[in-house]
Amino acid sequence: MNGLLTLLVLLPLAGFLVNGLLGRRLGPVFVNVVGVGLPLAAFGVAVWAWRILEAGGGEPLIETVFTWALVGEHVFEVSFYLDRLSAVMALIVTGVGALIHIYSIGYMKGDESYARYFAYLNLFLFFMLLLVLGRSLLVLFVGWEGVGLASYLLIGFWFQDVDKARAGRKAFITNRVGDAGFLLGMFLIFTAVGTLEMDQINEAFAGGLIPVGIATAAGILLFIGATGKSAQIPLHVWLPDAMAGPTPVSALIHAATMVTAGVYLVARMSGVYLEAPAASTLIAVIGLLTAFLAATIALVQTDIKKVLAYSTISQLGFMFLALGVGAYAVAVFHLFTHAFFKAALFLGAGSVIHALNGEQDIRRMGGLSRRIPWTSGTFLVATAAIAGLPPLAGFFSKDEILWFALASGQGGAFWLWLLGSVTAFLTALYMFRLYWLVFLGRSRMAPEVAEHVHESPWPMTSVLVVLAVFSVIAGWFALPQYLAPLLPAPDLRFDWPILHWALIVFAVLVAVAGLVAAGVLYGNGGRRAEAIERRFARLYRVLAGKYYVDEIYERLLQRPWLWISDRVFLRLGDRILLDGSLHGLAALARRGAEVLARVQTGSLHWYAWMTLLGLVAVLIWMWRYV
Amino acid sequence: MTIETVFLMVFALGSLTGAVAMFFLRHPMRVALALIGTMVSLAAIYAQLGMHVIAVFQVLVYVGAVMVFMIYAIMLLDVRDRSFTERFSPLLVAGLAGLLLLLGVLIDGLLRGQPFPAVDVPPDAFSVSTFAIVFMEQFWVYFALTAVLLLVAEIAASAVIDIRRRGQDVAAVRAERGDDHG
Amino acid sequence: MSEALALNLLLFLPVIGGVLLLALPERRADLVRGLAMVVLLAQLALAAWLYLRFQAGVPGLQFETRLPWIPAWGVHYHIALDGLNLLLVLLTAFLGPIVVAGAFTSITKDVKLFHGMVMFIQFTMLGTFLAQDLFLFYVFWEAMLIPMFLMIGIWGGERRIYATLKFFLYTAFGSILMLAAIIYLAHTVLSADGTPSFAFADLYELGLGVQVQTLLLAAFALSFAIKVPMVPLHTWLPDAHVEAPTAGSVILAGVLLKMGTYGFLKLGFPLFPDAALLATPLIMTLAVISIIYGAGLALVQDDIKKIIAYSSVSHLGYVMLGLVTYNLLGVQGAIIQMVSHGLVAGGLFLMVGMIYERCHSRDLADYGGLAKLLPAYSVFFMILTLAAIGLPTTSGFTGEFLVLLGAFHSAWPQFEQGVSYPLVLASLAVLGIVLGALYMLRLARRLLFGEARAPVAGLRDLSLREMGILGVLVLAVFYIGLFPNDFLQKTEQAAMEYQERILAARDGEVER
Amino acid sequence: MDDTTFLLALSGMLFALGLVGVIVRRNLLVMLMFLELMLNGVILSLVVFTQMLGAEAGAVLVFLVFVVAAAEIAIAVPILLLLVRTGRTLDPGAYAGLKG
Repeated sequence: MNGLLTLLVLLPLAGFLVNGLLGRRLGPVFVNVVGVGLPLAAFGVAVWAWRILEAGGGEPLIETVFTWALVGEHVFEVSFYLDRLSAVMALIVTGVGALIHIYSIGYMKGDESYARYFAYLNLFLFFMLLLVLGRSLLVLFVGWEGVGLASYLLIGFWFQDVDKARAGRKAFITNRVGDAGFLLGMFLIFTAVGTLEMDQINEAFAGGLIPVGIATAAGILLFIGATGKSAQIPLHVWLPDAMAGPTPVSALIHAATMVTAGVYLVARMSGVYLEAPAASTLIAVIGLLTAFLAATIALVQTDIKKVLAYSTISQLGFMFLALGVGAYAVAVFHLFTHAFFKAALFLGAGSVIHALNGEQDIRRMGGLSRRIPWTSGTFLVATAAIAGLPPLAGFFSKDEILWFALASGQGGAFWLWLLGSVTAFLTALYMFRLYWLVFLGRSRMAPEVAEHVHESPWPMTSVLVVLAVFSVIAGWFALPQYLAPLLPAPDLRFDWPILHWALIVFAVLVAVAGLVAAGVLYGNGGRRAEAIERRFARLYRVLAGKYYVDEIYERLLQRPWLWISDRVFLRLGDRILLDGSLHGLAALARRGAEVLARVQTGSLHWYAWMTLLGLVAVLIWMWRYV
Repeated sequence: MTIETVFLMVFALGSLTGAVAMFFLRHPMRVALALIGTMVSLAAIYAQLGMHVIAVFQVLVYVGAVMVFMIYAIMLLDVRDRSFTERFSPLLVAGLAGLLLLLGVLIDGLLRGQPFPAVDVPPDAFSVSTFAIVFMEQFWVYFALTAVLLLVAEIAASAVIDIRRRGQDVAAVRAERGDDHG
Repeated sequence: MSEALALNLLLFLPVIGGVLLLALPERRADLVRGLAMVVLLAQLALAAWLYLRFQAGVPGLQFETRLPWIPAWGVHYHIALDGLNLLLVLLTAFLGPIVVAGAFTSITKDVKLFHGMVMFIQFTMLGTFLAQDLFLFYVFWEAMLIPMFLMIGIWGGERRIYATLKFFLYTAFGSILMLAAIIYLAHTVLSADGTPSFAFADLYELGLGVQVQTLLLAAFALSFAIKVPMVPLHTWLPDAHVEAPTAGSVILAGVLLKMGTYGFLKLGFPLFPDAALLATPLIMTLAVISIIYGAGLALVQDDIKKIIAYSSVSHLGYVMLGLVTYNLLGVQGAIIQMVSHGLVAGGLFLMVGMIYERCHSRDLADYGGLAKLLPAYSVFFMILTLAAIGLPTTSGFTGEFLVLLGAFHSAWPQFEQGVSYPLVLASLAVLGIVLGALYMLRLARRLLFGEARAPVAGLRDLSLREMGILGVLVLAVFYIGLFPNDFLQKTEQAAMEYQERILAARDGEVER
Repeated sequence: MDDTTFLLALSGMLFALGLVGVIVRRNLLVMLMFLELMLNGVILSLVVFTQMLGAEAGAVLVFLVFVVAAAEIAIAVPILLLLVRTGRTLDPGAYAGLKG
C-alpha cells in the first residue's frame, strides 16, 4: 500500500505540530490523546507495514516522496525504504516509544509545560523514524541531526536550571562533532559511488568497484559519526550529563532508541564495513574498550541514573564489538533486547525517583522492595536480564556476541572474548550492586522522604510490567536468523559445538558470580564495599572522576579554543592588527597635515624668505633642466 | 671703453650704493631718500640708453608720485617703537644667506645665457614722436580701459565708506538709547 | 505586459515610490509607512511574477532591455535577469517590505527621509543586481553606499559617525581600485574590436594575458572582498552592524553583503578565468579562515549584534568556498547559501532589534531565561538559531550541505593526484559546522535559558505584526530547506555557464 | 661684458637686494620701499630688452608698469595706515596673529 511509510513518519510530526501549537490551550487531556494516541497509531502502522513486508516475502518496500534537489546529474531524493532491519528498528522505536509515552503521562503529571514535553517527544519519534526508514544517507542524516536536536531540547527541558541547559548544549555539540565526521564520510561515499542511496552503496561496495582505502576511510568516518551518536569512547562524555533530562526521556532517547542509531548505521552500511577489515577491527576494539571502561565507572557511581547511563554506554560497546567482528545481526539482536530491559531499568529508576520525591542518590535509598513491590519486581527482572541470567533476553544476545567475538572469521580474537567476559562479569556486578543498594538492605532514606514513599500510579507500573515481560521473551525471538538474508553471520574460524556450549555455561557462571559478588560486597549496607574502596582509594578516585575525561577535553579543547578566539583572533587579529592599522593610517594623515600647517607662522619675513627659496628653486630648475 | 659705458657704470654704481644704503639706514625717511637716489640713477641710465620718455616718466611718476606718497606716510607714522630701535628682523642671517644664494644663481644664469642676436635698431626708435604715435594708435584702448577701472574702484570705495559711516551712526544712536534702557 | 517592461518597472518602482513619498506631509507617519509598504509589496509581487515567468534551462539573459546611454563610450542601459541574479533580486524584493514592517515602531525620527532612504537602497541594490553593463554596474555599485551611509549615520547608535565613516571609506577605497580596472578594461575593449562596449558578454570574450588578468582580478577582488567581507578586510562589519538601526542591519546583512559574493560570481572570476584559477588556493584559504575566524570571534562577544555580525562573516566564508569549487554543487550551494543567509541573518537582526526596542540593551549579560518571559519570541529565536547552525530541513543546511559537498567533490580528484591542500581545507570547513553550533547555542543558552532576568520588567511578547514578519521569514527558511529544487533548477543554467567559462580556461573540457 | 649683460646683472642685483631687504628689515614702511626697489629692478631689465629689440610696444609696457606701480602704492599705504592705527606699531611681528 503506497504512502504507508510516509504516513508512519508523518504521524509523530502531526503530534508535534498539534501539541506544539494547540497543546497549551487545550489542556492535558487533549495533549494526552494526541501525544500518546499518535505514537500508538504509528506503532499500529509499523506493525501493519511489517506484516505487508512479511507477506511480500521480505521484499523491501520503497516509497519515493519527492526529489529534494537535482544538481547537474546528481539526484537527491527523499524516499523511504523498509526491509527487515528497518522494520525491526521501526517496531522498537514506535513500540518502546509508545510505552514510554504512556509512562510519561504519570511521570510528568502536573508539569507546567506538559504540552511542550509531549510535542518534543513526538518530534523525536518523527526524526527517529526518518532516520530508520530513510533510503538515502541524506535522509538518514536529516533524521540523525533531528534526533540530536530533539535530545538537545529534551535534555534542557527544564531550562530554568542553567546546568540542564548547559548539559543539553554539551550533548548537541558532541553529537555535532560526530556529525562532522559523518558528513565527511558521506561526501567520500558520494564522490566514490555517485549516489547516496544506501542500498546502491552497499551493492557498489560489495561489487568490489571501490578501492579498499576509500572503503576504510569511509568506514572510519561514518564510525566517528556513530561514536558521537552512540556515545562511544572519544565522544561519550555527553550521555552521563544527558541524565539531566526527565527520566522517560533518558529511557527513550538515551537508552532505547537514539543511542542505537550508531549501531543501526553501521549495520545498515555493512556492505562498506565488509570491504574494510581495518575499520571493523577498529570498531571492535573501541567498542570493547568503551564497554570495559564504562563498566568500571558504573561500579562506583552513586546517582541511580548515572549508573544506568554508564551501563548503556557499556552495552553499546558490546554491540559495536559485535559489529566489529562482522556479527551485524547479533548486534541488532542485542540492540533489540537491550531496548526492552534498559527501558525497563530506566523507567524503574524513574518510578523510584518519583516515589522518593526526586531523590537520586542511591546512598540515601535501600529497603524499597517492600514499599514499592511492582517497581522492585520489574527492576529485578530487568537487572537479571541485563546481567545475562539464562532464561532472560540479555543472556541470549550477550552470549552470541561473546561467541562471535571469539570465533568470528572477520577479526574474532581470544583477548576480545576474554575482556568481553570480564566486562560481562562487571555488568552483573554493578547491576546487582544497584539493585542491592536501592531495594534490599536497611533503609538509609531521610526520614521525611521515608514516610510518604508511595507506589507509582498504574500507567507507570503497567508499562514497567509490559517491559519486564518483553525483557524475558525478547530473547526467544530468533532475530539473527530472521535478519540472516539481509545481514549474513560471519564465517567462523572454527566451529566446534562443544566449545560453543562450554562458552554458554561459562557465561552463565560469570553472571552468577557477578550476582554473588554483589551480594557479598553490598549485602549489609555496602560496608565491605566501602572497605575495599578505602584500600584502593586512588583507583576509586580515578573511577569516580570518570577518568577525568571531561576535564581533559575542557583543558585540551575548550579552553585553547576560547583563548585563541579571544586573545589571538579578537584582541590581536581584529583590535591590534586590522583596526590598529586602519587607525594608524588615519593618524598618519592627521600628523602629516599638522607638520605642513606649521609653515604658516604669520611672520612676513618668513613668507618673504619662503618666496626667495621658491624663486631660487624655480630658477635652478628653469635654467638647468628645461 | 666708450664714454657711454663709463656713464652707465657711474649711474649703475649710484643706484647700487643707494640700494645697499637702504639696508643700513635706521630712519625710514633716510631710507626713502636712498631709494629716490637709486630711482634717479636709473632714470639717468634710461636716458643714457636713449629712452628719454621712459626716463622722464620714471622721475615724474615714480619719484614724483610714489615716493612723495611714501614720504607722507612716513611723516604720518612717525612711530619710535621696536621697529625703530631694532632695524633688522629675526631672519637677518637667513636673509643674507638667501641673498648670496640668489645672487649665485643669477650670476650662474647670466654666465650660461646665450649671447643675444644683435638687432639693428634705427637711431631715433624711441623718440617722443614715435612713442606718442604708437601709444595713441595701438594702445590707447587699454589705457582708457584702465582709467575706467580706476574710476569704478574709486566710486565703489567711497560707497563702501559711506555705508560703513551710516552704520556706525545708527549703532552710536542705539548705544545711547540702549544706555537709557540698560 | 512584456517581462522586459516589467523588469524595468521592478527597478524603478522604488524611485516612483520615493517621489510619491515626498508628496505626503511629514506629520502623517502612518501614511508614509503605508505607502512604503504598498510600493514594496507591489515590488515583491512583480519580482515573484517575474521569477515564475523565468524559464529554467534557457542559456543567456532573459527579459533583456538594452538602450544606448552614453554612445560615445559605448555605454548602454542594459539590464536583464539570469540565473545568477534571479534569486538575489527575489531576496531583495522579499526583504523590502519586511524591513519597512520591522521599522514601524523603531523609527520615529525623520520617518519620511527614512523611507526615502529605504526606497533609494532598494533601487540601487536592484540596479546592481540587474545591471549587465560594467559602467551601469559601477554606477549602481557606488550609489548603493550613499543611502547606507546616511541610514547608519542618521538613525544609528552612539558611535554611528565612526562606524558609518569607516564603512564608507573602506568600501569606497575598494571601489576606486575597481574603477581603475574598469577604465583599463574599457581602454582595451576600445582598442580590441574598435567598437567600445561595456556589456558583460563582450567582456567575457576578452582574451587578456594572464599577467594582466591577475592585476585586474586583484583590483576587482579587493573591492568585492571588502564587501563580502573576507577576513582581513572585515573589521568594518561589526561596527557598522552594531551602530546601524534594525532596518539598516537587516538590509546590510540581508542583501548588501551579497553584493561582494555576487560581484565575484558575475564579474570577478568569469572575466578573468586564468587569474581566477591561479588565485583559487588563496581565496579558498581565506574563505576557510573566514569560517573559522568568524566562528571564533562570535564565541567571545558579549554584544548580541556583534555575535550575529561575525556569524555573517562565517556564513559568507561558506559562500566564497562554494564559488571557488568551480563545480555545479558548490556554485549552486553558494547561491542558496547567499539567499539563506539573507533570510536567517536578516531574521536574527530583526529579533535583536525587537528585544533592543523593549530593553534598550544589547549586552548578553543583562539577559536570561527569555523563554519564560517571551515564549513566542524564544520559539522564533530558536528556529532561526537552528537555521543559522544549518540544521537539516532549514535553508542553512541546504546551502552548507551543497557547498561542503561541492568543495569535497572538487578537492577529492586533486587529492588523488597528490594535491592534498584543498582536501584539508574542505575538511576544516566541515569542522566549521561544529564551531557554528558552538557560538549560536551559547547565544541561545545565555539569552533564552537559565533563570529569567531582563533589564526591563514586564516585557510584552511579540505583537501580531512582529509575529507576522518572523512567520513569513521562518516559512521561507523551511521552504528553501525542504523544497530547494525549484530554485536550483532556475539557477542551474547560469551556474553551468559560469563553471564552463572558468574551466574552459583551464583544460578546455568541462568537468561537471 | 657689453652694456646689456652688465645692466641685466644690475637689474638682477637690484631685484635680489629688494627681496632680501623685505626679509631683513623690521619696519613695514621700509619693507614697502624695498618692494618698490624690486619693481625698479624689473623695469630696468624691461627697458634694457626693449632697447635691444627696438620694440616701441616695450616702452608703452613700461609706461603701464608705472601706472600699476602708482596704483599699487596708492592701495598699500592706506592699508598700512589702517593697520598701524589698530596695531600701533610698525613691527610686522606684532601682526603675526593675522595668520588665521
